[in-house]
Amino acid sequence: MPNALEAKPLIKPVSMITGAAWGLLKRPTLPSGTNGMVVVAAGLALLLITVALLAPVLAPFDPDQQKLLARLKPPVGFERANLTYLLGTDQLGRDLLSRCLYGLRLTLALALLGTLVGLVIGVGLGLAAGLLGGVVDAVIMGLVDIKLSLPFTLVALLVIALAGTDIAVLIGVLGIAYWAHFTRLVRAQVLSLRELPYVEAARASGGSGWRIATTHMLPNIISPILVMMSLNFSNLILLESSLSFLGLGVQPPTATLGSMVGQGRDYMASAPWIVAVPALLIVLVSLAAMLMGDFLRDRFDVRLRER
Amino acid sequence: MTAQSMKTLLAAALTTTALVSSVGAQELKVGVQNMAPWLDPGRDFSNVGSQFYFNTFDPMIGKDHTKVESVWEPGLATSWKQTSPTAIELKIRQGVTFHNGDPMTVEDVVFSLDRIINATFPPYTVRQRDTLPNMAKVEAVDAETIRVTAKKPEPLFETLLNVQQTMIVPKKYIMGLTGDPAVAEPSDFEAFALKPVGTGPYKIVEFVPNQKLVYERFDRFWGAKAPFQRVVVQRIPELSSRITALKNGEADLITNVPPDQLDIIAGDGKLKVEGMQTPLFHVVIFNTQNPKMADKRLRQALSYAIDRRMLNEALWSGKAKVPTSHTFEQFGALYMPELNTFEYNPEKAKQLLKEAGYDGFPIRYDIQAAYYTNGLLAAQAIREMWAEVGVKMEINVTEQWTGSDPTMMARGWSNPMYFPDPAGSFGIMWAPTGNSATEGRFRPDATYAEIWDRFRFSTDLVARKRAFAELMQAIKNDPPVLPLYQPYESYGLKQTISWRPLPGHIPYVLDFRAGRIATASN
Amino acid sequence: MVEFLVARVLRVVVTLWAIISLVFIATRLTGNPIDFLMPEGLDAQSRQEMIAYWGLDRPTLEQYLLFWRSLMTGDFGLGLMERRPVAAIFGERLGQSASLLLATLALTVAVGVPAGIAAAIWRRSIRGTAVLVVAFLGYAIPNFVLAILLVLIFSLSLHWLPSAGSASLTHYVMPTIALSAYFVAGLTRYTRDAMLDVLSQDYMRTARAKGLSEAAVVLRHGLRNALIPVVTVLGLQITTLVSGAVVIETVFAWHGVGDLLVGATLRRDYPVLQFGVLVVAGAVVVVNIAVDLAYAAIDPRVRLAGA
Amino acid sequence: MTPLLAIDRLSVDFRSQGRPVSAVKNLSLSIQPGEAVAIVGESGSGKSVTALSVMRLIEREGGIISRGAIRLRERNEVHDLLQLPEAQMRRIRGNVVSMIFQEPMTCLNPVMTIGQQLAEVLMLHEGLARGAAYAAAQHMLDRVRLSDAAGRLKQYPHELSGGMRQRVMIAMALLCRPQLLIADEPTTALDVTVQAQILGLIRELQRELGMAVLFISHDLGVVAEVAERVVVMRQGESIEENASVELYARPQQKYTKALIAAVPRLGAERAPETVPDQKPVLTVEGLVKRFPVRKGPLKKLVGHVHAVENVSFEIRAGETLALVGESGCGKSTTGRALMKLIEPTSGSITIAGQDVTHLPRSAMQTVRRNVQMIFQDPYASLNPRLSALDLVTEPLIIHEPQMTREERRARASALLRQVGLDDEHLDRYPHQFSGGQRQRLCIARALCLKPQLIVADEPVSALDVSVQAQVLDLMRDLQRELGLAYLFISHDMGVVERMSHRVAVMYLGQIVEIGPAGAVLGSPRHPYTRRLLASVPIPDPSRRSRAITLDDGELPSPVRRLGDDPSTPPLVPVGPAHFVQNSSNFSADPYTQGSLPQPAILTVEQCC
Repeated sequence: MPNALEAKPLIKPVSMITGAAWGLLKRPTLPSGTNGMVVVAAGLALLLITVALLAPVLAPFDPDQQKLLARLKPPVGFERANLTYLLGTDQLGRDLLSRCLYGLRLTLALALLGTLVGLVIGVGLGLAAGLLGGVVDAVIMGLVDIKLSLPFTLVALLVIALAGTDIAVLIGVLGIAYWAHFTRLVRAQVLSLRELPYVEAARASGGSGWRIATTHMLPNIISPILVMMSLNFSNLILLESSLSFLGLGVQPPTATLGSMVGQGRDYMASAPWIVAVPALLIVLVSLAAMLMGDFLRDRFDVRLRER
Repeated sequence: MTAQSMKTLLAAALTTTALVSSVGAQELKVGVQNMAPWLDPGRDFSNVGSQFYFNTFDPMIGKDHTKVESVWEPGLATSWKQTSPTAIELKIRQGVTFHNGDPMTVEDVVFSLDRIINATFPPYTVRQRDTLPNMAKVEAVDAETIRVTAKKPEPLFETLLNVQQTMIVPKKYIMGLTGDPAVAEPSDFEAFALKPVGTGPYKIVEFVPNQKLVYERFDRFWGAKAPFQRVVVQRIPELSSRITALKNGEADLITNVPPDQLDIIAGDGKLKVEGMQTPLFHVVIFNTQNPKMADKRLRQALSYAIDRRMLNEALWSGKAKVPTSHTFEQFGALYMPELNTFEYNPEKAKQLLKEAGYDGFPIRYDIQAAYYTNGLLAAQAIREMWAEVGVKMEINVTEQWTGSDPTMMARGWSNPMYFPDPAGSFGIMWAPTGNSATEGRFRPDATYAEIWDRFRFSTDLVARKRAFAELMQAIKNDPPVLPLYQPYESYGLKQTISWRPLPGHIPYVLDFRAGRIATASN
Repeated sequence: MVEFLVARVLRVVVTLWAIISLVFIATRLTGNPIDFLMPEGLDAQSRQEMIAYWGLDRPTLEQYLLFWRSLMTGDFGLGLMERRPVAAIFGERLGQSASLLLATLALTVAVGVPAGIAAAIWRRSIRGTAVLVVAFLGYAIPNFVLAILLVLIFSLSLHWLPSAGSASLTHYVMPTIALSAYFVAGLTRYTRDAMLDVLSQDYMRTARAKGLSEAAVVLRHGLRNALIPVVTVLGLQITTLVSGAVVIETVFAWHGVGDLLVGATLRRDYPVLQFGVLVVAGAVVVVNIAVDLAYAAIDPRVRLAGA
Repeated sequence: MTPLLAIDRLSVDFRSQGRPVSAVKNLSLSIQPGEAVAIVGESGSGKSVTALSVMRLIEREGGIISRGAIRLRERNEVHDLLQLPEAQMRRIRGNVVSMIFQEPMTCLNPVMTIGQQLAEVLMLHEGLARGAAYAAAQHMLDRVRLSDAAGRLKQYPHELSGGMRQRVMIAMALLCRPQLLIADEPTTALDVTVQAQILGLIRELQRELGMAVLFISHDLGVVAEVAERVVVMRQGESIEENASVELYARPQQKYTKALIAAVPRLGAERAPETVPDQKPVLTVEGLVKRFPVRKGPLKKLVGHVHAVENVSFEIRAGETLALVGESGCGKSTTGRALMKLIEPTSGSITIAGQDVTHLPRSAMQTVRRNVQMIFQDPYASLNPRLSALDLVTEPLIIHEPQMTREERRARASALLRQVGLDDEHLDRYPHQFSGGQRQRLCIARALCLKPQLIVADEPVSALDVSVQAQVLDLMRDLQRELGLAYLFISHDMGVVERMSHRVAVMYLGQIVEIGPAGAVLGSPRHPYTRRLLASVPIPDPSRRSRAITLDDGELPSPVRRLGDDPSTPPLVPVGPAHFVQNSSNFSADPYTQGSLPQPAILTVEQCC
């Protein structure tokens, strides 16, 4: 009969992986009472993704198509509104609803791909540092030091200056924004997992380094990685908008939520709807991402599932 | 935080009791989009710096800036007379004092002009080439007279002795700034640009590069005393913040208000908007030497495809001016709106494209993100207009000057009027020795050069007019440039302040001299 | 302690060297400053003369060696744009940036830590969820949107606060809030999780078993333990803070380093950029050492070892 | 006489997935002033819940006191603690009733000095000023016989050993001279010699101060040492209560009998007979393992942790050699070195006739078939993400990759049956097993390749006594069936006695005594062995009167300066196959000179 006290040892392996890294992963934890919130977030995430995928179907107009004489029309319900444009038009007379839909789509894609790039680089280096140790570890951690001492804005500026403002470059830029976080996380996890009896048991059984890394380590750091991915995802959404603020985001006229907000910010007083809807979408997306990360962790963490 | 900055902070906290202070007649607060990195009228050519020089420096020959056309007035020269087609003699004003207390002498004047005309300091050399290439030397005739000699006959002596680049600076002060006080070293000029001293009605008491400029009334100014005891110019780059600063009383006057925002200011009973079609063209330039852009029919088509009236309606609420040719009203007799160099004709554009065999390759259009008001918006609108005739444009937002980049295809740019003559606007940019030609994106032929010489150095006005018309025809035929419009430059200010931009100035000048600005008595 | 510092400084020197070299090379690959500093264009000959005047016509390697030589003598060169010693340029702005960052840090800690504690203590109630949701929102809004929103509300509409500049303490209010929002959110989450971790520790039960009041238990016994991970996180936020400051400085016309650095990068103002990177990386290093010292001060188990 | 504490029909529930689960059911219990009462039970029996209910701390852990009363007499007043407002309750905690806990390592606040943590209590309850509180605290530390009390006040918990910390905990609990001390498994986490010290201390202080003690333990042996009356709890209920002498002599309930039977009784059970001579499966010669201690930015080598120092022994097929000693003595390091989980510094290891000392990793594959390992913590030694099937057959995946999944499944099901589990367990994950079952899984995994030798590192120390017995029985059965040899690493003398043919006692990295189990445990020759055996609690209250004459000393540190290598006196025979190290090395303290502080741990690990 499990009671709370007896259940305690179940958490032991978790607390053994304490260390600051694990602490960090636990950060986005929500109180158990907020399960409802997570459900809402999951629904929201699903809705946003669906809407984004269906953008070409849902959007009434080409997102880049201008109607210069119908500039700055407010959304339906306001004075001067034009019923053709449900959410109004922007500074070039483009349909905001269509731009929001396509912008959401591209933003999600950028953040996702950026996250994946960061993930691949970060996890790879983290595993290498943690498993190989020695000089490799020193060099990788040196790179991490460098990365963490440079303000990212500067790095982004330089990379864009070097490689141009292609979408692919932008994804790369977003990708290198947080690789070091993954690296540190994975390395710390590997180092603490390495001491765990079951890893030791696998070594005692003669398991190769590769097998230990893939079978015993990776699956056990997936949940922290997932949580960090979700955090990362929402950070990238914000980062993309910051880059747009500095004029470094995606090239006009292509719409992303960030570029819509960044380029529309001058109109916040005179035509606030230009910024309001994409800004709201940014908030929703990043909120949903953070909450989803939490949800995913609970979902995938075998240890936590039945508690 | 250092103890010092802590102290400053506390002091600031104690002194700021009222957040929203009223306009004291003694102080004017100005919010600008950009502040200059240094201030030296002689080497400056930028839209940012030109805002600030007129309050602090004087040229030899003055001008009535309320008039559109050039009406010369005595400046630091009380009188002048052209002694030959290549020489002019000027009597310098007596009793003029620099802000540092030194009297202005003929030495200073010669030094000021000579530092440009016979420049050794590279930043001055640049200006010598684009503004004063025809000047040969400057010398003191006696203690009150100087003589300027030109290489070829010079029809524009007055104009050139009025430009910002020939404003008078103190010789002794500059030479004494660094190193040997008897020699003008480059470091002297660099130091001067951070601690500028002139003869104008306002002296600069504080200058924080890229951030802040404080003028104070100069009581020993030779002319009418400045209306304000203090003028504080503060950089507020973000538009929303700049407008807010005005509405919030943190600024009495703000610059660079795009047309879309005018209603917000005009709708406030305490505020108003002033503006003017500024003598500057936003232009599209082409790299005629890029193999892809070599066919002049392609460039003609791109020019015909842009509906500039539409751009004006949409982006400038119709307030900007769509030109027919590369010409400004300020040119006076040389203003030639009758030339029909640039026009909108999409059908013709399509036809030309067909003739040129345009195969749909994308045209890269370089543009800075925020340097030109509405620049990025215009680029996107032009993209649509080109698309209408079947041309694909890729916008490339970059802070880099790509004018000398062989891969450049098209680019947004501006052609300001540096001085009121076609030579001071079109000429600076498109002369056979101008930067467009030397940077290699514009290759005028010998005929063009010959027409140019006729235009530039004829002392006969009619000959100059005719030559300019020929130049425009050449441009129309093989276009390297397309003026979009003269932007309507707007300023937001308090109702209580009477000030407006004057047509006689070059673009962006903030003229706070006596008679040009006043506060209502409240 | 001395050993710790020596080891740290050694590592720092290597890191800084790598960073500066990277920046040096990257900037020189991305175009000539002349093309960024003279947007109005130049005739070809003048262009060459200006390049020569700025010393940029010399071979890159020579420039690189020269740069290090002058660095050794404490000469950091002249900014290309402002034409004055970069040390002076930074001297003018460092105080401004530092005071804004300190204010932000202070506000972040002053709000984030109590909010985190509250969220931990109220983890099962709606109040705790509310604290977290507010924190999440601060996290999810792009900071320039928040900044402009603040300006529009508190300056434009209410006329309560000045919108631009840094002349008085009231000028600090909005930039500090706008810059803090993201970090408060982060810190709240970190503190909450650290506190939750601490709340379940055995020594907290011991403290209660002594008869201590709940406040004494949480604040005296819990807080200091919870601060350990929190301090680490704060240290890591410092570069992010500099990046975030760029945007905030622009909106509030703040004469700070962030604005300078972005400008210098955009214009390829090498000397300013190089010095700036050095300053920021140096600051990061100093902060990290400070964090380690604080860490050691908070946690007696930590011994500063040469690492 | 009114009891000091009367628990009256107490019921405590926990909410698990929305359903209430009772942890304590209808428990009644009383304690007279000055009386020592013990609650005994295995994990989950509700004993700790009861203790925390008395302190009214159980609500914080999620418990709900659903029924009953807990009456505490304070002078002439009787409070029902369950009705008392929190403020009143706080006055009682640490003052009238105080409590010490199982884990002295984690129960002290790591960032406060000992002095702060002690003085705090006095300042709170007695209103003492700082100075006075510190003086009183120092006095109390003297009282619990902690050396250098004045210096300790300024130290932090991590600077003290486990035993010292438990002394601090006791001092803290006794500062206000409570009427009742609740001791919840106070010695479970301690080494046996330290346990004996602490038990002695509690007994002595109880007598001196005349306080009542509620002693909570899973270990009937420990309980026998302190309690006058024993309550046996099972699944939240009290099933038997009696004076301890009576209870041990004549247990009424079957469960109580089983519990008593499960306790190893040193000397009571005959060691298993020696097995006929076989070829040695494992031979260890002069094994040395040293860990470098480095300091400074250049990581200068300044000394070594002498974890294993010149250890030699052999194990024959079908034989169990126990490696006993206290924490830090090098027994686990020896085991890990044999497995080549760490590289030995010197010496030689021969497994099944093959010298593996310097075998490269790749060549270890075949050797590993012959030797497998079982770890202490069955919770941590199973990858939580693999099913029982994958866990048990993991060695097969490594060593016989050609095997199909069906074959592995068949093998796994056979293995599970062999260790007493069913096929239905195959697809379960570790968290769905109990501790004992998990250890069975670990054993199944170790058996998978049919090894000749299993290194079992504290295989039962994390398990309840009753489960311990089952696992030990299983291991012995398997040994008989399969002719396995065990290297059985343990600190628990009772378990060792039950399992092993031969015993090797380790102290500071060296084997100080080795020989047949009966001889070593029955007539120990080395003073350390004697001390170890004397410390083992005896589950017979009638024999409690024996004086524990242990000093309060601490184990010396195995860290030594560079060049200051310890001497390893040879083992001399004292009986048939019974060898002992010259004990002069032990009595003299060779470490005062060469001792270094603990290696500076690489701290300030940067995290993201």
